[in-house]
Amino acid sequence: MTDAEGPSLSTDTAQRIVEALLFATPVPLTEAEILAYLPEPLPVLPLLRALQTDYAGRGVQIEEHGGRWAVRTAPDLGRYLQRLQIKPKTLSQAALETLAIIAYRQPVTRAEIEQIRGVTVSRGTLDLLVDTGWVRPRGRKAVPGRPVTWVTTPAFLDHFDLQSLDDLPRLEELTGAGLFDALAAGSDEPDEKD
Amino acid sequence: MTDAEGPSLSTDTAQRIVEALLFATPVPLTEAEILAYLPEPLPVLPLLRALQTDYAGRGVQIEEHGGRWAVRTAPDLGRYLQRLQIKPKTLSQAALETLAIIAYRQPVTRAEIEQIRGVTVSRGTLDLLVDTGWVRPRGRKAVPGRPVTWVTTPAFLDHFDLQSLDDLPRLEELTGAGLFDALAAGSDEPDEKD
Amino acid sequence: MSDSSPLSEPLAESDEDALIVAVEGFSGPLDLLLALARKQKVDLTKVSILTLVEQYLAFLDAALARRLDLAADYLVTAAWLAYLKSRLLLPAPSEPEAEEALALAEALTQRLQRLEAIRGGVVQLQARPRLGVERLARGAPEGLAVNTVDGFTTTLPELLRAYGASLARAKSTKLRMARPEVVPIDVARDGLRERLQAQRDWLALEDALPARLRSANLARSAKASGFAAALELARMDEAELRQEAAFTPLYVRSTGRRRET
Repeated sequence: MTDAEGPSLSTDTAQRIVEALLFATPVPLTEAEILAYLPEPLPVLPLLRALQTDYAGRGVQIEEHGGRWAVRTAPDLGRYLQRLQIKPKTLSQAALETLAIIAYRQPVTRAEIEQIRGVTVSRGTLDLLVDTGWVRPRGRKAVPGRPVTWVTTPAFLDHFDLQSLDDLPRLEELTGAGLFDALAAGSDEPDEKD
Repeated sequence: MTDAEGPSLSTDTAQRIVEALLFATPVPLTEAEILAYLPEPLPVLPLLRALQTDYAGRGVQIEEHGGRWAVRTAPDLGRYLQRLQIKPKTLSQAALETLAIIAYRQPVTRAEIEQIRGVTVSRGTLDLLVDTGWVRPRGRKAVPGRPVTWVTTPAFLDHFDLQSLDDLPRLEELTGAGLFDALAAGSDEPDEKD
Repeated sequence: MSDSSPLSEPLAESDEDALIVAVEGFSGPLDLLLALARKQKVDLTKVSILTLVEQYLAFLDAALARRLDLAADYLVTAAWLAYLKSRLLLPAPSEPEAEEALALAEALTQRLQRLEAIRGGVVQLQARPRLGVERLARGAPEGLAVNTVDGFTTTLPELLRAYGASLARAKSTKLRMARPEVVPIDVARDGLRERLQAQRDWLALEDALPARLRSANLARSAKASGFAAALELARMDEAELRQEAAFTPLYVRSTGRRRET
């Protein structure tokens, strides 16, 4: 190029140029294309091979595909180049209540949940609970219409650090804990329950 | 991450991950950002410093600009890579002077820039500099009118290969006379434009 | 002007602001003054302000003669410089005024130095190994992905509280609204008859009902039913009603007659 450099390009400089070139190129380059960047003709392949050896085992490597050369991150590191970001989300009151009813009354149909909550349970609420991985449908109830019944999953127990469903505090245990202030004493389990 | 890997990440693997991250990222990364990609917390700075040493004298190098890290081709190779160069958007003298004033005097208000240049700074000039990503508004000055002040960004440091603002080329004319301090007080140009 | 006039070597600048009328490529009076000062080929601190002022004024005269459209800035500066020149030339009437003139000249020199310094900074910055020119970034970065996943969180107490809330609501839905107590008209009529028989004189309607019908929660209903009952008894000629004026108490008295219903 324009430079009034000594008559001969050192192999070291040539190698550095090729390294920088492979790094900066937006598309993989052929040997001929690489040669065109060198200020004087030099065998390109040995330079590429030497670089390839240099980078072996590093976080990036020199790759050749169909006669074109490029720098690429090492394939085994691919999983580290994506960061998992957990966006904490809280459940709505409706979802929490539905989850609680499923936990205590399982297996339970949607109609039964609605009867307890006194309001309609939207399809979306159940879908959301399925998304959390804490709730799943299981079988159908042998009543007219054969409605789907809902149960909790092992992930539910896991999240709440419960060994089994029996570990869920019973209502009698809760009334004293201030959690059930709204509940008058006695008759906590109303109606249905087949 | 979810990986069932051994209890501890080897330094070698950590180094490879950091290397791959720096090659794969389209924008310079802070240490905290790099840390977020590591499967377990490790001191990042020593890894970066080690990489920097590894790459010293090669065709690409590890650079730090304003606390952000990136891989860049070695500056002396620029002349060989001309065909890959991005034609820089040529800034007008007005824009360059404004940029220099912001760089040397930050945080600086538009009125202060105008005082130094002796002409109105058009809205367009600042917009253009913001477009380059080198300049951004930061807060307001506690003077009447509460004008916005302008500062340079890490991208500015990266563009001009400065590690920090302390690396700005020294201006002999400025160092001796305490010129800027002296004139900041002497409100010779009270003309506030819009 | 001489052939070394700054007019012959315009400084390239095109400020985007349309309000600034570029004078032969100068971005403003200070820019022009700096170019003129450089003509003196001395250190800016040693620039002859008088010479500079002369040159500036001569430049403007030439520009005006050529009918260049001068921005107001140039003329304002010209006026200021003419004033400065007069202060520098004429013997100052007092010491402070002489000092003021020198201070003004000094300030001008410093402004020129400052602009020159910044321009030096521009040159030095441009000489740095710039990104995208001397230093290149990765041409095809793989990119880093951020995979956002929704992680739902809740706690056992929250779950239990929700259960409690839903059960509590289930209970409350079974509440029955109590039917409001009223005094039926026939009860009021019988009560009224009873009182009027016992007491043959005028009675305020409020007092004419039996005490048991005058309890607080029945008062409104008793008043309404009592009034209706009194009207009914009057219609049947069993009682007569009297009122002094509108909104005053209503009095009721038995006529002594009794009609069997």
